[in-house]
Amino acid sequence: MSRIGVFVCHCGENIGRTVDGARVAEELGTLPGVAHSVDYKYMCSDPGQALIKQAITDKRLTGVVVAACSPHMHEKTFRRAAAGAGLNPFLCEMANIREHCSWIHEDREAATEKAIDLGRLIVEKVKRNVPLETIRIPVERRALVIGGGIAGIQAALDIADGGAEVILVEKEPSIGGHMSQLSETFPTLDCSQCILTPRMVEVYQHPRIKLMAYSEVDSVEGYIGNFRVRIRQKARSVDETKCNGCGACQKACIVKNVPSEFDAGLGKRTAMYVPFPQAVPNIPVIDRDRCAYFKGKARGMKKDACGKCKEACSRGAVDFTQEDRFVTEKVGAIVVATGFDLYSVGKEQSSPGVKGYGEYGYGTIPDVIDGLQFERLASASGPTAGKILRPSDGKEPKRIVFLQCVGSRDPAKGIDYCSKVCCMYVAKHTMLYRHKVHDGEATVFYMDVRAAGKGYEEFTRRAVEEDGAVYVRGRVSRIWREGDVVKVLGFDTLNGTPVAIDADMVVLATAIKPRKGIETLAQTLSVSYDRYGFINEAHPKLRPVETNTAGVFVAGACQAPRDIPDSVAMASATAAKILGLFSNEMLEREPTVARVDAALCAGCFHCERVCPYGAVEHKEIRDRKGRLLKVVADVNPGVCQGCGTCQATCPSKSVELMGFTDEQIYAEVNALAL
Amino acid sequence: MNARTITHAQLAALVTDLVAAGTAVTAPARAADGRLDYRHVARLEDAVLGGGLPRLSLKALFLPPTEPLFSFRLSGPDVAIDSVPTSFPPHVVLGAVPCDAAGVQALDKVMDWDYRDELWFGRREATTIVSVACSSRDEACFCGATGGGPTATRGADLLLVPLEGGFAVEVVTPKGEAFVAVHEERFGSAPNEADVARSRATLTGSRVEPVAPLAPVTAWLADHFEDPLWADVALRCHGCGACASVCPTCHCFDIVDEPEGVTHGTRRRNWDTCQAGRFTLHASGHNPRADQHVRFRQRVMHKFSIYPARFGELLCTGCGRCSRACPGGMDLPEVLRTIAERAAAPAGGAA
Amino acid sequence: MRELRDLAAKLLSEGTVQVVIGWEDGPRGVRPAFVTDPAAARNLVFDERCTQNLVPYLSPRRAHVAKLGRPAVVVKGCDARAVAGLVRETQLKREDVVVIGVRCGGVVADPSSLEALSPATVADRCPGCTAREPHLADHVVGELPPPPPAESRRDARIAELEAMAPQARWTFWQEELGRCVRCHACREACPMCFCERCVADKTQPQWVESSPHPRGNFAWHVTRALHQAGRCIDCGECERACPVGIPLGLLNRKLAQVASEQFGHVPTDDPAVPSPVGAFKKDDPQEFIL
Amino acid sequence: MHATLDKESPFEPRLTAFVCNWCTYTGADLAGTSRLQMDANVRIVRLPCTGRIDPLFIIKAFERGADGVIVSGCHPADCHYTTGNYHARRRFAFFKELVEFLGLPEGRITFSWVSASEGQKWREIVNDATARVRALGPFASYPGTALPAFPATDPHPNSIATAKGAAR
Repeated sequence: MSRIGVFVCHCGENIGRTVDGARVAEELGTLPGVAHSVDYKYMCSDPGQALIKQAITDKRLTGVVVAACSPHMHEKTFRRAAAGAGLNPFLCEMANIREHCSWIHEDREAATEKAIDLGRLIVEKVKRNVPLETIRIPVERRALVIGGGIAGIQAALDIADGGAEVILVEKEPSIGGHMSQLSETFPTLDCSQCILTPRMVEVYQHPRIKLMAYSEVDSVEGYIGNFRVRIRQKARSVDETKCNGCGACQKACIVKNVPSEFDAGLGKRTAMYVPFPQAVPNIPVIDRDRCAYFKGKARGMKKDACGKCKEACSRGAVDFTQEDRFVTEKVGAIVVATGFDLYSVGKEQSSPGVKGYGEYGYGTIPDVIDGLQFERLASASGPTAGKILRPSDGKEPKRIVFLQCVGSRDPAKGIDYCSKVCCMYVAKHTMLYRHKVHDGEATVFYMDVRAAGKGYEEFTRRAVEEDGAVYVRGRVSRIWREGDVVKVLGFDTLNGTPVAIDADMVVLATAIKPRKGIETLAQTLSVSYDRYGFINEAHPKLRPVETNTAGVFVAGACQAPRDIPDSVAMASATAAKILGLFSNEMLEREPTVARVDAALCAGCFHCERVCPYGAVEHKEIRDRKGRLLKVVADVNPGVCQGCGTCQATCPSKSVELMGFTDEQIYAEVNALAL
Repeated sequence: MNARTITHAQLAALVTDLVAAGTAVTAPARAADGRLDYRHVARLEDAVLGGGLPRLSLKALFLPPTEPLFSFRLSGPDVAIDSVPTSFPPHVVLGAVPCDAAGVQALDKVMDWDYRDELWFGRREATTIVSVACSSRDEACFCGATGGGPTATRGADLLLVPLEGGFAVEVVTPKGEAFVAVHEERFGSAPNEADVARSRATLTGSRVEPVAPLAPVTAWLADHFEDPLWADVALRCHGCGACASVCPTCHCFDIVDEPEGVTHGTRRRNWDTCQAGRFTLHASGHNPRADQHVRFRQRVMHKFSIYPARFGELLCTGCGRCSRACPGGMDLPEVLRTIAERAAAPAGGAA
Repeated sequence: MRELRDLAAKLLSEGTVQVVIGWEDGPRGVRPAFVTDPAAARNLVFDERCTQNLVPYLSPRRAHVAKLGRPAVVVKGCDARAVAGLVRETQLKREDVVVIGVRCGGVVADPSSLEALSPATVADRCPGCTAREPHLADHVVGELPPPPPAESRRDARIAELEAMAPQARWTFWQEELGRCVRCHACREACPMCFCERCVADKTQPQWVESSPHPRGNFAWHVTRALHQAGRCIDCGECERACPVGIPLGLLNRKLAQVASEQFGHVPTDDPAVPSPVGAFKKDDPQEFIL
Repeated sequence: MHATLDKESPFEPRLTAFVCNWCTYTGADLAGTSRLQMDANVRIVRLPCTGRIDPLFIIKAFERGADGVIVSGCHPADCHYTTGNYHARRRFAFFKELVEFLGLPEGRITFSWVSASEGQKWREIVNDATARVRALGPFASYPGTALPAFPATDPHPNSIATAKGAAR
């Protein structure tokens, strides 16, 4: 027979005002298996906890029910107290008679009756509780960082500097991400590449960082501390061990008209290419879709259509036969830092529910460009060597109109959120423009100027006050071309007047979206994401860099629009979290996990299909002679997070979620019978 | 005892009398889906006499599929028990099929064996069974082989044999005689013996049973517990127990406690069947009847060997419900025929 | 018929299989047959009386059948869905059984019936059948007979019940379910009920009371139907096995309508098509959720 | 609205609520913290996730005297366990259609999504569900619940719902 102790808390007046604690204690004391039942003013106080500990010892209690506030408030407190008296902490549970009772009812009789019911329900549950042991799992002290932009670079460096090994996976041929494309950065106007390149080199040279560029995560198995990651190394067609980055192959390449991704389509590159001069690793890659050799092969030509790069390479590094390779790495933690894509202004959209702005002429009017393209125009390493020249005729634009919130904050276009960085970079663009074209006029259409950040407000003021940018509050309804003029028709909502501007060039500050394909990666990692595809943090305030899957962390713009300082801060935060995780040899986990009764399991594997974490494995049951009797489900306690969906799905109830077993829930429901 | 007659009109009046006096009358009657069940009737028109076998046998009236044995209540360290009554108000079954009535009588033996089942006998004593001679048969019927027949009286207190305009009433037991005495005004004088004989002959006819009398089967079973036959005959058995549910003599039950909250609950007994795998499942996980053919053997053995050995009569009335109910197409007469052939074969020639 | 018999004899004499599970004439209509001797293959039949689904005999829990050796099973299109179900739910390896498909023009509801196939005698599942020729089969035999009648009595009955007031419907089902004696024949005859221990037999705790009172019967029939939701292959064996004639097919069919209308799932004999159990779409209907 | 305001109605229904720990339980906590007054007829059973909620729980709640049931958890895409609520949604779609086909009137069971920030919504769910069930009356009195299959054989007629005090 159980010997349950019931402890009813008055929480001062909080519970006591509407619930008769003495009566609750008295009624619950009459239940079979209750050995002790008392009420007290403040159970969570030291004397209150002492009361519980004393009773556990004196009355040899086999379970404790504290009828008080929400378990979210004090379950840990009381479980610790129970453990302090030698009782397994999982034999202690709380009945919520404050938030769910005294605070929401005024009728003392009804509230007291309800408190008795809630107490009885938990008493009946605790009678069926069993001692549980905290789960301990070993930790592989290596981290995987997915994405080699500034967030991924920072996370990799901080983790590696902390003493752990890091594998940095980047899908492009070089790390650097969007930051490497920027000209100057707000609010200090220091050169982006000047501050980024040393970090990239540091990654390359770090003894504890293994850089895998031009690679993608293929699959992930396992769980916190014990992930097995399969990585696809895409074929570069260049042997990395032989190449010395001399660049002869690029010069020899006959395909020279490929729009450069790095230059946001404003410049050209070859088919055999290094994305940009400072690329890390500085090893070229053949764009097989563009390469004459591979296109010839694809058309079934027997003779090689080209081979100039191979001929040009003095080290014999060019290898047309290279194929994608797969490597599997064991890691204990994963950082997702896949960054962002820009919203595409035109009508074509990759995301369902998001619409474009056909009326802005992007894609049809060559002098309507997006912010990233302007960065390339302003960049000393860009296609115009840092001169602001418009794409259509290479003339210097004397009047540029900047449009903020293109896509962002526009529910009609399917994106409700603020992209956060645009107000700042538009201010920066107007300044860069005026610094390079002294007589240029910069007009900015804006909804609000959001410049919350250290030195940000001052920065935007400078754009107006020192660099003469004209800010017009309002939206632009239409952009069209007349001759070599780009006509902009907008509305000034402060003056209440229409505004028509003859511009030479228009720059659109387009919304930031998560990377295309992020959903697939998120599913591979079992992390959740919002309706736009941004990775969800475990808690928006208190766990901003963790995800709902233990051991998977998030940094930078794949979680929400982020500027560089935010991304770097998040990256360092993930590093701190991971180094904290790696400081333990073993991990401790709540034992609220599912267990399969192999004798009863029929092996239909519905549980496997519903498990959000891939925690269900197949286990062979053999007789003493080794003959296979059946294959049953088996839950990996390291992976299981304890949702219990398996148990509700299991037709025969052959899997039990510890702490919420069928017996416990049945007892709770049964306790409500009159 | 005396033979009497009763006209349809008088029988209808009798039913009305009984119902008016508060005596429940149960008779084969159409359920909503058109099939026959033993149901309460308020009027004779609702009853279907001699129209064939109801879905479940008469056993269900005396050993219901579920019944409470007692309810219990915890109060501190004490347990209070509320027993169920074991005496029942008077009840008349009108139109019992002879093979069903025979089943009830066969079960009296086991119900009064190692202890007397008060609930069974409470209902038995309160109930008067009026059988009606059977006029429907199909290829699953084999009552003749079990000692019964369309006009058999075993288990009945009264037997009605159809005559023009009514029935001949054969008084079988003192209880039946007392029943007639109480309702004397509804019964007519003795029937014309020739008419009765003609009616009986029509019902029995030139009936050929699908199985010969079963004594050789009983003899063979006694020393063929282990026989290859069992594995062969039960292949198509699903182990579903539909046979036992409809059987007039299968009487195994399970006892369960059903809680109704923290401190109280009810103990009930529910039908169970040896055809279910878990019937003999031990707590250890061992199951002495792990295979379906062993479970099927148990059913045949119990009916045709074990029960006869202990009580001197078969635990089968040849109603054929099991064959009709079986989703796997198992046929008990066929199995018995096969055994009879083995029994008749020269020694050593069979197995 | 000859094609079927010759094939069965060939499979047996070549040693491809040790038993062919098919149908034969029995004392009361056709019944399942377990043919181990090539010579006995001549007893096999297939016609409109072959209502029974033979796939339950392939369940891993049928030890006495498994002892006979590697099986071949004769299936109609509807039965083939049960083979797919067992494969899908890892109860059977496809390569462990030879599947002989028969082309089917509908079967009668009662295999012991002597009446010919007609709109009055046809099994509930047959009208409008789209699975008259099995795909999941190693061999398909016979000519394709004309299709069965296209009017579904069952769908009409469901519509009729749904048009009733809830209380009247409740009363109807109380009468029907009230007859249940909890023999669980519906479960044992079902090809997709293959649990080691049914939840209805679980006693710690006893979710489903074993007593055949209205309360226990309600819990059982809700549970049975729900466990078949999206999994039921619509062979009708549960209803046919029921000794007290409960129209279980209506419950299965109702949930099949839900699976089809809300989740786009229809029973199929393709084991690669997942069941709606264990799957979801983010935009599954949820009008019923406040 | 408060239970005792309904003095003219003698029937006060009992409702059992099965809720997930992360959203609805926390939302109910928030209702408490915000002192949102509501009907006192609901008893909450806390589960980790709606994915853990089995239709068997609901059936058992009715068997044990509940007149109504509430099932509530995280909104789609907000599940603490990513997808538990999606599986629950399908499960309850089947369950709801089935029990209504069996004649259970709409309104005895309430399904809802209540997030941790929706204390106000939780109050509405509780009060509305209570009002619906109050209007439907006691489940134990639902017609047909006590239809015996075998007349006069069972001195303790059973019903799907527990007749109050029947077993005492």
